[in-house]
Amino acid sequence: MGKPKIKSIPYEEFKDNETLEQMLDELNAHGANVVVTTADKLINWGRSNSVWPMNFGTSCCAIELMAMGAARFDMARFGFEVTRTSPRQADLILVCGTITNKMAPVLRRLYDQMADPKYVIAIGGCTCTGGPFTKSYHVVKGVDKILPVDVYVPGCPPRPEAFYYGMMQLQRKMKIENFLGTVNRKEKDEHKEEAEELQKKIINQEQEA
Amino acid sequence: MFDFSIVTKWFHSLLCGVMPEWTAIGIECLIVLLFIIVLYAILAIVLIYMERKVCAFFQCRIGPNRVGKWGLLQVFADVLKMLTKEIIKMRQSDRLLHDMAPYFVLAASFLTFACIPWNKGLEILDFNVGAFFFIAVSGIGVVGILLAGWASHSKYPIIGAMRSGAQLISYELSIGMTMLTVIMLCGTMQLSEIVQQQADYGWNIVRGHVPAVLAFIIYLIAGNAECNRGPFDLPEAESELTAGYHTEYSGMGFGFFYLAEYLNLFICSAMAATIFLGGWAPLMIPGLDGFNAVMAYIPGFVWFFAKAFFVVFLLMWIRWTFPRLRIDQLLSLEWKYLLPISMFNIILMALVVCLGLTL
Amino acid sequence: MNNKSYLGGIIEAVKSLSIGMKTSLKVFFEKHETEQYPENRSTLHFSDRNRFCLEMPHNDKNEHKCIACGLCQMACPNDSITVTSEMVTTEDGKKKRQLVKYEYNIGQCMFCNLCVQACPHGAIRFNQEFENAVFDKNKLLMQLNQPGSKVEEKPKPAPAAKPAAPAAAAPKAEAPATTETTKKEE
Amino acid sequence: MTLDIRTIAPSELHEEMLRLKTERQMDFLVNLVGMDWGEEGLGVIYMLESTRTGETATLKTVTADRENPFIPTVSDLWQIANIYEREVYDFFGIKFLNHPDMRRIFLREDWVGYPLRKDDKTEEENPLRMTDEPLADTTHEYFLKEDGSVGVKENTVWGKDEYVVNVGPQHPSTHGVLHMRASLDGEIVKKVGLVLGYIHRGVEKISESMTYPQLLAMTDRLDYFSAMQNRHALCMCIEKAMGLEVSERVQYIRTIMDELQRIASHLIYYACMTMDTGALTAFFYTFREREQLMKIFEDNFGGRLIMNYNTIGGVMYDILPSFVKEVKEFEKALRNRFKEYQDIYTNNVIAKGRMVGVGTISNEDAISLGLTGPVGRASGWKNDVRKRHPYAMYDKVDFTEIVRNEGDTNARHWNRMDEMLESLNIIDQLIDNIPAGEFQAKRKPIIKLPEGCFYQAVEASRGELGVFIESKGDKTPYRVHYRSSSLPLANAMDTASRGQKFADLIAIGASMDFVIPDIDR
Repeated sequence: MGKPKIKSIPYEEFKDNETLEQMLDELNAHGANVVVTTADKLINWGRSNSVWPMNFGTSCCAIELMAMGAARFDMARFGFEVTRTSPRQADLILVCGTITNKMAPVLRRLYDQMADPKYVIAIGGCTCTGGPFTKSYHVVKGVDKILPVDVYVPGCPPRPEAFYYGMMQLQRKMKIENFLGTVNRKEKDEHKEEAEELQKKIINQEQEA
Repeated sequence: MFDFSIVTKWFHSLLCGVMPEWTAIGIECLIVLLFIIVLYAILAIVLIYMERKVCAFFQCRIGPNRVGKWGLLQVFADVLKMLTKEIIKMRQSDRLLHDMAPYFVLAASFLTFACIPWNKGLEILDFNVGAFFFIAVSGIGVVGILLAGWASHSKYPIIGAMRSGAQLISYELSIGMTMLTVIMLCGTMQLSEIVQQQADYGWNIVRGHVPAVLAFIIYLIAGNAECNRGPFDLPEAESELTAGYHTEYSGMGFGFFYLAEYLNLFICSAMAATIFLGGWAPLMIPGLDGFNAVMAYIPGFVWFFAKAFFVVFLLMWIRWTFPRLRIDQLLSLEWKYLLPISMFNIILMALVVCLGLTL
Repeated sequence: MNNKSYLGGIIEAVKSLSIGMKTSLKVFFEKHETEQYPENRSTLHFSDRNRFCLEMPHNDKNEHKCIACGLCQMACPNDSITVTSEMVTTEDGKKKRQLVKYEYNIGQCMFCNLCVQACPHGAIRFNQEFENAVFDKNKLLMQLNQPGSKVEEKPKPAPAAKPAAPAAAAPKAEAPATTETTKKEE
Repeated sequence: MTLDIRTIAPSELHEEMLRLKTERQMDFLVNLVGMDWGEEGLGVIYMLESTRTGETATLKTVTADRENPFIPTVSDLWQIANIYEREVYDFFGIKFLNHPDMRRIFLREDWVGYPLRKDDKTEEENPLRMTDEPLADTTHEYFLKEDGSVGVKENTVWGKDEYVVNVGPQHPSTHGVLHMRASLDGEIVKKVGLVLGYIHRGVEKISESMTYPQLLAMTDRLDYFSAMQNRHALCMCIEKAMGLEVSERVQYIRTIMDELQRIASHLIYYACMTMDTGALTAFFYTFREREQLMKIFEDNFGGRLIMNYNTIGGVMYDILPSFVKEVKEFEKALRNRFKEYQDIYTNNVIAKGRMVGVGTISNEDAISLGLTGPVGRASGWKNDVRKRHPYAMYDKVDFTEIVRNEGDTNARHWNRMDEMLESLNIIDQLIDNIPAGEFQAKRKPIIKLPEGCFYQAVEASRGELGVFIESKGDKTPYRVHYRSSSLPLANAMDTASRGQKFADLIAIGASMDFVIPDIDR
């Protein structure tokens, strides 16, 4: 898998290429079959160009997401406009807005309900680090505490252009992944075991009842 | 007008010459199947692309333009993605019914696909109760939707499914009534014959004037409702029921519903084109012989697709203009307005036909 | 609809629906106002009041204006600025505070402009660089002073060394705009 | 300028409140603030107003018992007190006697402690819990037994055989993370219950540790559609307490900004309303004009949604020379487009069918529920703060208060539409004569408010937004409370949508136009 290309922005002008190259090295560590790589490229092309975001937003950033869908910025140009309201059909969850302690399990559940491959973009200060509400008793300080985040988009709220930039960063990341290749997609969710344990517990409780 | 039955008959006799008839028919069936599947896929992709562009233009945007030239490859990317997406299996759903539901919906649209006359002599199923068959098989779709809602074991899908049950069963009546109006005018239920008559005597919408226009409008409304498209998208009702009956479907399961929605849209428009706008019959204006000759030169299937896509655009225009109806508005529209009017329309058509007032 | 006749209701409804369809068709043929972001990168311009990322301007001698007084850190409502400083003795024997590291967490910043207003020397400002999305959370923590940079030496020490009021700092930056506006309205 | 507060013992509270309501016609409970005065005990401040005479009264009651603080409820006198008292219970642990529903409302039901108490160790006792939130179907009611002791009885909220649909916390039409539990009978809504707090960010608690200039940053993020007005309220409250005069230029600019913000908010309202009723195209129409406004905001204030514009004693930047021209252009564009909005949606027969006669709220209910803003005015209640307690330039401009009497969704919708035009009228009167002057008054670098309680309300896009500050003379406030304009609106969902269809629940919710972070704070 080579360096990912994005229309209209040269590779060098993107931020944080170091992390991307590091990921690329990890994935390509064992080498890959030519046929498989070609097939992977096709699949990755499909996936990266058909990112259907989930209709999720908790506060201010969600309004910018709406503005992004509207005529001036038009996310349909990228094929992102098919916002799904059901998590089952979405590929991407744009965490727009503060996640509070009460919302955290709900968000986690939404994420668990999504079908693989799924991605998370943390939009805005609140989801990156807690943002304006870092001192609060009821705010999750960084959504990476509960979800595996792929891209961080800082801003309060970020401009719609910054949203696109984040989405294109994600596309770049999607373009280097392996679907059929030797090394499969990195097991990126560090909270997975926790969630599975919880699920088992719930199943047990249900069976007892 | 070129008659495709010459080609099909020649092909049939060619096959029969080298093999027994039953194998020939078998091979022909396979070819037809392939033809339907390919056409199905192409149409779905074209329609989805068209919907996204048209809707963008209605909303003063420009729509997909970054994947391929003018975004032409957008839908291919979507299909690829959906094919490689995980299919979620839910613990508490009724697995068998849940997995079967999308195929019911697909089957319904496949079957209705079969009875559309694409060109003169080019239809897959052509029998004397074609219109009847069309109504009958299009009713299978509602079973799929009901099953999807029921088997999902979830609250929103079940509300969506129940709504769709009420809606489809009601609007089927109007569809039947309006088709009956046309059948009355043509005196036949055979779809190829209906089109042939239109080629000979002028399009039904002109020939049947007032009652035919009324029937056409009612058919469009009811057909739109049959396709579950806005403003009749109550079973999906994004803002109320998240995604309605297919809330719990992921990957290709959802993909099938998505495809079927667009195919149903096409079938609805194709049927409107067939029975009202003359199917493959070219536009003929009496008196303008030169113009008519040029029109007749254009192949029939081009006419057919042009008319069908015109109706598709009309339906998209409606969809992207109106707010969604509420369930009681929906039912009162059918039972208080469309049904009585179409009944009255049948009587009117009967009078028109009996008194020889057709154009 | 009780006070209207059956037919009247239908006519009314058809009328309103056709007006709606006419309106939407009109818009269908209107010009689209879409800004195509990555394609228009070269022409994209924001007013300099936009606040997307804090920066510390350095001159060509790799010097900045920060004296590490820490007022910005104190003004920040949610601790997204950390100023690390050390005391050094200058050649003429005076003790002086010197900036070691100016850390700014863009992921935490709420772009309220209090730090810029609090700065008595205009050492920091917001820029219009909005492309800040990264893969790694640690990359959100930026060091604003360039490696090896030092404080700009002024020929004379500024008379207003004590921190000015935040309010006083603002007009300085916006002075040209103010005068223009007033002139125009007179 | 501090508030004149009368203290009443808890035992006499209910009687006195009843007297005020019946004799002095104090039928509008403006605000109810829970307080923790440390040594003195826990208490509540009530702010009342009469809709007939315009009289106001502020009362407070204190109980010294920190373990089991009991105060009699006033929720039988004002419906809105029901939810306010639950909020106070949630944050301070004050139990209200005879209140029918003493459940937590913002925090999880398994939350330990009461976060807004000064001695609470919230962070330690409440780690991030990833288990599903327990939602009880029953609730407690505390009542006074004849012997003077307090008894508890259990009330059922959700019966066993009810078909309860959870609308939210993640649902496309709740405009955020509101959680409504709707009990359905087929398509008919029987009852709606609210579970709030999914975006409770603890703004009031954070504010207590912030200096006054820092405090300003929080208000923009409460009701982000009224960012200007919110900050205006807070700035005015602080200025009032400090005795700081702002120049006329600032007053003009602030008034114009407030009205522009109101237009932007109502444009979004229209977009949301159409989206919720399924008219997706109309959604894009108002966003088009809003983007034009956003361009003005971007250029002048450096922010689209959150502007951080008002400051104590002025505004952050002076307006740009091009401002006047751009606003006029926008005004022209909006007036041209206005008919288009009505053509495609409002006058449409389907939309009318979904709005007329749906979700009716009577005048008495509106007052009792404290529904200010366009919603209250749709029920015939003249509650515009701009008229009741004029501030900034509002007493010098000529504008009409839009009032309708039907109280249904249609009236609420049209109220907002007309208010946009009225806002344009206000801007018309001001835009050409902005006087020259300072855009930032001189003030000390460190701001300290004198001791006392201060309250300032503004007419935000969704109704009365009030800022209550209690100061002990420090550079940080002792207690900040925002009278949310959206909380009463969300609370009215039950009243408005009972007996309506499920689809109406969504339309009514859209017509209320609440903003969730403003509810939860």
